Amino acid sequence: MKSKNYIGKIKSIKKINNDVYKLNISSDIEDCKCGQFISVLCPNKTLRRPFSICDFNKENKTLTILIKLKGEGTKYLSSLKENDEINFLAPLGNSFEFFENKNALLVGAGIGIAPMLFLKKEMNKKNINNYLISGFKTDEEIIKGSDENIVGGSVLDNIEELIKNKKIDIIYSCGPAIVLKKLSQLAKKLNIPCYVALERVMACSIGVCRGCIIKLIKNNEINNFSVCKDGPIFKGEEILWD
Amino acid sequence: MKSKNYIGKIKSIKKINNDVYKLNISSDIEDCKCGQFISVLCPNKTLRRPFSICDFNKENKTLTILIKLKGEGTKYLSSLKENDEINFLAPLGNSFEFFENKNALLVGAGIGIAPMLFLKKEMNKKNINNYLISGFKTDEEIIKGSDENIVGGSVLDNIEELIKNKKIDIIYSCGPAIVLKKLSQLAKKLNIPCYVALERVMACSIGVCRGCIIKLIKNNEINNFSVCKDGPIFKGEEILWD
Amino acid sequence: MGLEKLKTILKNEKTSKTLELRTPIIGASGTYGYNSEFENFIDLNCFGAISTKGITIEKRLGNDGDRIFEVQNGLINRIGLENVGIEAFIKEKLPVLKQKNIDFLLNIAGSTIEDYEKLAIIAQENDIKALEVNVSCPNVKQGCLEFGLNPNSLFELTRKIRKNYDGFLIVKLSPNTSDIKALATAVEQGGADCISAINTLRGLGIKIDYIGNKFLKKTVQGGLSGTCIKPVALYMVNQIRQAVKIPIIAMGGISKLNDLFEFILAGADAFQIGTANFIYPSICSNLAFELNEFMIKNNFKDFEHLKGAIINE
Amino acid sequence: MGLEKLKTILKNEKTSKTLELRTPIIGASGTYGYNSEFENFIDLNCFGAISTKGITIEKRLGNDGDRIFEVQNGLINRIGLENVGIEAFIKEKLPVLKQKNIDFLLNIAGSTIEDYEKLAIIAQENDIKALEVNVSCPNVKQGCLEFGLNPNSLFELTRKIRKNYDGFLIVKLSPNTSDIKALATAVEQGGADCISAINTLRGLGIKIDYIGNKFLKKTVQGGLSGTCIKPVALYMVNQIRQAVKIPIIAMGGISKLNDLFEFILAGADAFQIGTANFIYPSICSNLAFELNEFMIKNNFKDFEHLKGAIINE
Ligand SMILES: Cc1cc2nc3c(=O)[nH]c(=O)nc-3n(C[C@H](O)[C@H](O)[C@H](O)COP(=O)(O)OP(=O)(O)OC[C@H]3O[C@@H](n4cnc5c(N)ncnc54)[C@H](O)[C@@H]3O)c2cc1C
Ligand SMILES: Cc1cc2nc3c(=O)[nH]c(=O)nc-3n(C[C@H](O)[C@H](O)[C@H](O)COP(=O)(O)OP(=O)(O)OC[C@H]3O[C@@H](n4cnc5c(N)ncnc54)[C@H](O)[C@@H]3O)c2cc1C
Ligand SMILES: Cc1cc2nc3c(=O)[nH]c(=O)nc-3n(C[C@H](O)[C@H](O)[C@H](O)COP(=O)(O)O)c2cc1C
Ligand SMILES: Cc1cc2nc3c(=O)[nH]c(=O)nc-3n(C[C@H](O)[C@H](O)[C@H](O)COP(=O)(O)O)c2cc1C
Ligand code: FES
Ligand code: FES
Repeated sequence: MKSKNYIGKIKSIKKINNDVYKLNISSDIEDCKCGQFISVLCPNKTLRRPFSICDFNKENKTLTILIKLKGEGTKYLSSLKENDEINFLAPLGNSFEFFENKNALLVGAGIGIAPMLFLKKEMNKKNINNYLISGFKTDEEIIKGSDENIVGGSVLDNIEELIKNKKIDIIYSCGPAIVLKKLSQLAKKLNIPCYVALERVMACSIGVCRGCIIKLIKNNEINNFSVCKDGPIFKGEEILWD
Repeated sequence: MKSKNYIGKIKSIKKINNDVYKLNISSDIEDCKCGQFISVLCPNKTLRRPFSICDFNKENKTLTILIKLKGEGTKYLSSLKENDEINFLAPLGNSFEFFENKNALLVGAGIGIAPMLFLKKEMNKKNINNYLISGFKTDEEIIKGSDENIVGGSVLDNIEELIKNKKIDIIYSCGPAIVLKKLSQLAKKLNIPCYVALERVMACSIGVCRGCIIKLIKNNEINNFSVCKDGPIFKGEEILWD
Repeated sequence: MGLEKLKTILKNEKTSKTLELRTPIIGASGTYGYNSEFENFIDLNCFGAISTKGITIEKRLGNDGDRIFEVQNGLINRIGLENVGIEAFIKEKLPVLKQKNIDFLLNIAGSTIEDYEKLAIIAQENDIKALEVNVSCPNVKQGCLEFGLNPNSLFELTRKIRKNYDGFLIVKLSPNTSDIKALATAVEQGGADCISAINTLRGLGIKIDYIGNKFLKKTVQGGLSGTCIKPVALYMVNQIRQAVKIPIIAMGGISKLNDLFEFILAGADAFQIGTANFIYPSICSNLAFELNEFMIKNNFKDFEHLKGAIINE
Repeated sequence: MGLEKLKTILKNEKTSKTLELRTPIIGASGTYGYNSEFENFIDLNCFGAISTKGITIEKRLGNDGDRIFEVQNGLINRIGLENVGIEAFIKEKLPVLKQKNIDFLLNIAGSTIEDYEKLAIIAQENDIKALEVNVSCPNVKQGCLEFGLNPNSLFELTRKIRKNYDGFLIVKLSPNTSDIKALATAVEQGGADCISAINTLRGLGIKIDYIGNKFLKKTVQGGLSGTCIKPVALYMVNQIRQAVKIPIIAMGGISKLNDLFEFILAGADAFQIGTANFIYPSICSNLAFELNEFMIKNNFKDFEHLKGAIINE
């Protein structure tokens, strides 16, 4: 799918917990993949704002995104009403790879659950064994849809045990950088692949401005990759973490 | 009355013709005079926007202004709803002088009618003979309240005759600079006083920035005066017209 | 609520000359008038000082034609240093400042070095505590900015003013330069006690509309101020901080509490508020109150540990 | 709808060197990639050219850390000239440009005069029609801006590039100067065919939040672009127009049709669009269409009568 500029319509907007909104957006978009994101125009800000695709309904061409309130951009988006127009670029970025015969652990920390929900759904469709564990600070922040919610502590707390118990042989994750880093290191130790979805402040979101760079080591060579176009999904082991 | 910063409330907002809105604003303001103006905050613009006071009700401390759509500032103000807050400085500027025994001609060209309506009302209260003539481009633009409306042509068309017929011995006017200039020249020729309400792009609206300067000749000396503080009302004969 | 926590002492460590301010919030030159014009809107006791409208030897009527042009988040002005002249200032404005106990910086501008010297002498004679030398006004044809953009002339000018004036000497710098560090250094070496920055950026405002088969245009070339220049102001203040030791009074687009913190990080010791006064005439006192409240609530004695924390480049 | 009316010929009257553009709308360097990255969003046939990301001799990875900082109506970037290097450009990017028939300006940057000379020679060898010499990038530690802020070095640099390159030579100027006229004159005298302006303004972005008893800060020092710099860009373009005869490609905050008219009044012959591409990726073709429509509707052959109409100061 080529990425394009769509003018969609808010089909529904719902506050799903104290600072997260769920938006269903209908548009002409034909298809998109798990792990991809969209970049939304906020008229009160200079830059567009990127959001992971949390679900996609091909029949009625409806995208779902989850928006957690951060600053003025997300505030504006949360104030949208049914039938309002929404201008976005989509689909953007690469996507998750699927492996049919693996047991997948999906880890969503906080709002990082958004792409994991989409991933879980697709894996279920493809009959791939998966287990989604999510982490939230408080009960009020829980976003539903996981197999297990960690509240308080960290998603990483008992994860090594979980990996052993569930015979996990691949990990997918999205969340704060520190979580992704630790998870990648653990995966390396356990010698299983780990895919992580990164975030960066973005300007163009289509790979031209070089504003959202991440350094990867491949074949012992360090090189720049753009989170918006080469990513947002990367192999944890290849990332040169700060 | 000292000028202050008020947070008022829109008591009512009404579209009174195709591009003019009438706003009634209640606030703590105690008093204001004929010819004075207010300066309204428009959150979408850097500068406040000045509007003549078109009426003032002392009992319920309600100001009236007429807003003609021009650009983004007036567009914003026209979108206000009942009970919305409105932030303004008031009362600003000098005011009209009254002369009890004169026959006053009031001339409002276009939206320049706003302060004239207030002036007429006060003159009526004081039993000062007055005649308000207004000019509008089309029937749709008429703002009611005048003794006579000129539609099409110019308010100046038959004005010399009118002055003679009505035994006018003082003129008050507000409108485009060119109208005020011609009227001032006519008044000088006829040797009657003429007060005009000027407009200038304003920054501070309280006399400090020197952004809204007009040059006056007094006692053969040319000097700067601020339209916002020394004005907006000036004697036509003293103005150094461009 | 007392504002004791806000007391600010600007100090030239080398000469130990100081300027004491009730609060670090100063009304910027050209936006605050001469004395008490703002008293309806603010509590005169709660802000640091006024910087007067730029005063010249002779009275000036300023520029003809449009003087103000609005842009997104900013303003272009070409007032052209309209002012009453130093004589009228001393006779009519100074007594009001004294009577109302308003601290102020006398902002001065000249077209020749001699102008500045004369103004300095008059300031000295009248026991004026602080002088803010405007060498950065883009709106006059002669002088002023000419001195402000060349380190050598600026050094000379500062030295000559310094010779004639014993009070607290502030030089106000222009951002319209490729090397603000050199200018700041010249000012420090010339003997100034403090730098204020920035004056307006050079800008051109054009409004063009196609109406009835004609292009109607309106243009104002002058100085750009307001929120839109804040990133440039932060950059300049930070550069100055890296070049000199004397205190900095920072300005350029300040309109909220967080802006103060940003400028402190960049290296500011006090602040001036210009364009924002036009929008919120109470802003100078409001910011003082907000800062005070923040300090009390979060137990801050001062912000020394934050000052100029950014000195990476 | 044909866009014939938009055909634009930039001409150096002295040497008669020309650059023909389908339309006067050019995607600005650093915001448009190397070749066809924008083809999903625009009609490649309807805009004038791409200015490539700034190319250096060696491949560069650019700056570490945050590279983008959003401000009101603008953007600070410190990409640091990340690019594939001239060799990879010629091998991998140039063929795509040729194959897709995309007109382009090769934007080059160097840390030494020799770098620029080498790049010019390579451009000459590869028959590249137009070169845009970036002497105005504020985001690299060495070179580049150093050449761009001194009229003498700029003259020398231009002359040396000119010697090695026969195509249409454009030099891109920085606004971070007190005298853009001197820079423009140096470039013209050095033999350039055209000036493009402006590159980004120096700016510092600071975000500071007080959270849980701590100040958390984020800072990005770099180049400021977007709507907020438009008044500065208009001023600079207008100054350049008053100093030189060669054509000007104007940029700085352009995002709508009226901006084009404003820049024409200031003196522009063609336009580049930078930051606005990030917000409206189709903007380059949209502006071309809008301009075309305006010309047809109002019967304009060109805008010669408007060009540089503002030359008051
Ligand atoms: C690929 C990707 C997918 C994302 N998916 C989601 C999601 O599904 N749900 C969700 O709630 N959030 C998601 N985010 C984060 C979201 O984009 C930011 O929270 C949002 O941009 C904040 O905007 P704001 O104006 O409300 O906050 P601001 O006040 O502007 O900023 C708050 C913080 O958000 C980040 N941010 C600001 N601008 C950008 C930008 N242009 N690009 C990236 N980050 C920025 C900064 O780190 C900043 O500190 C995603 C980000 C990326 C890069
Ligand atoms: C003392 C005074 C009294 C006024 N009384 C009225 C009134 O009663 N009713 C009414 O409809 N209009 C009145 N005006 C005019 C009104 O202020 C402008 O129409 C309004 O500011 C336009 O704002 P805008 O954003 O809609 O238009 P913009 O697109 O900003 O500008 C349209 C035109 O309005 C003028 N203008 C813009 N900003 C200002 C400013 N800060 N100060 C003055 N003029 C400006 C300019 O000439 C400009 O060309 C008065 C102006 C003054 C100075
Ligand atoms: C209308 C106006 C008049 C000004 N006059 C002067 C002046 O006389 N002397 C001076 O040093 N600065 C003058 N300035 C510059 C301001 O003091 C200040 O340096 C600049 O506006 C940046 O601050 P701001 O963004 O808070 O406005 C003037 C600014 C404005 C907007
Ligand atoms: C992210 C980014 C990268 C840039 N990279 C370059 C560059 O490599 N070479 C160059 O000459 N200009 C570069 N520029 C400057 C732009 O080409 C342009 O001069 C500037 O952004 C002003 O135009 P605008 O306001 O339309 O963005 C860059 C600008 C941005 C925002
Ligand atoms: S945001 Fe521009 S390259 Fe990723
Ligand atoms: S608007 Fe500032 S003096 Fe009138």
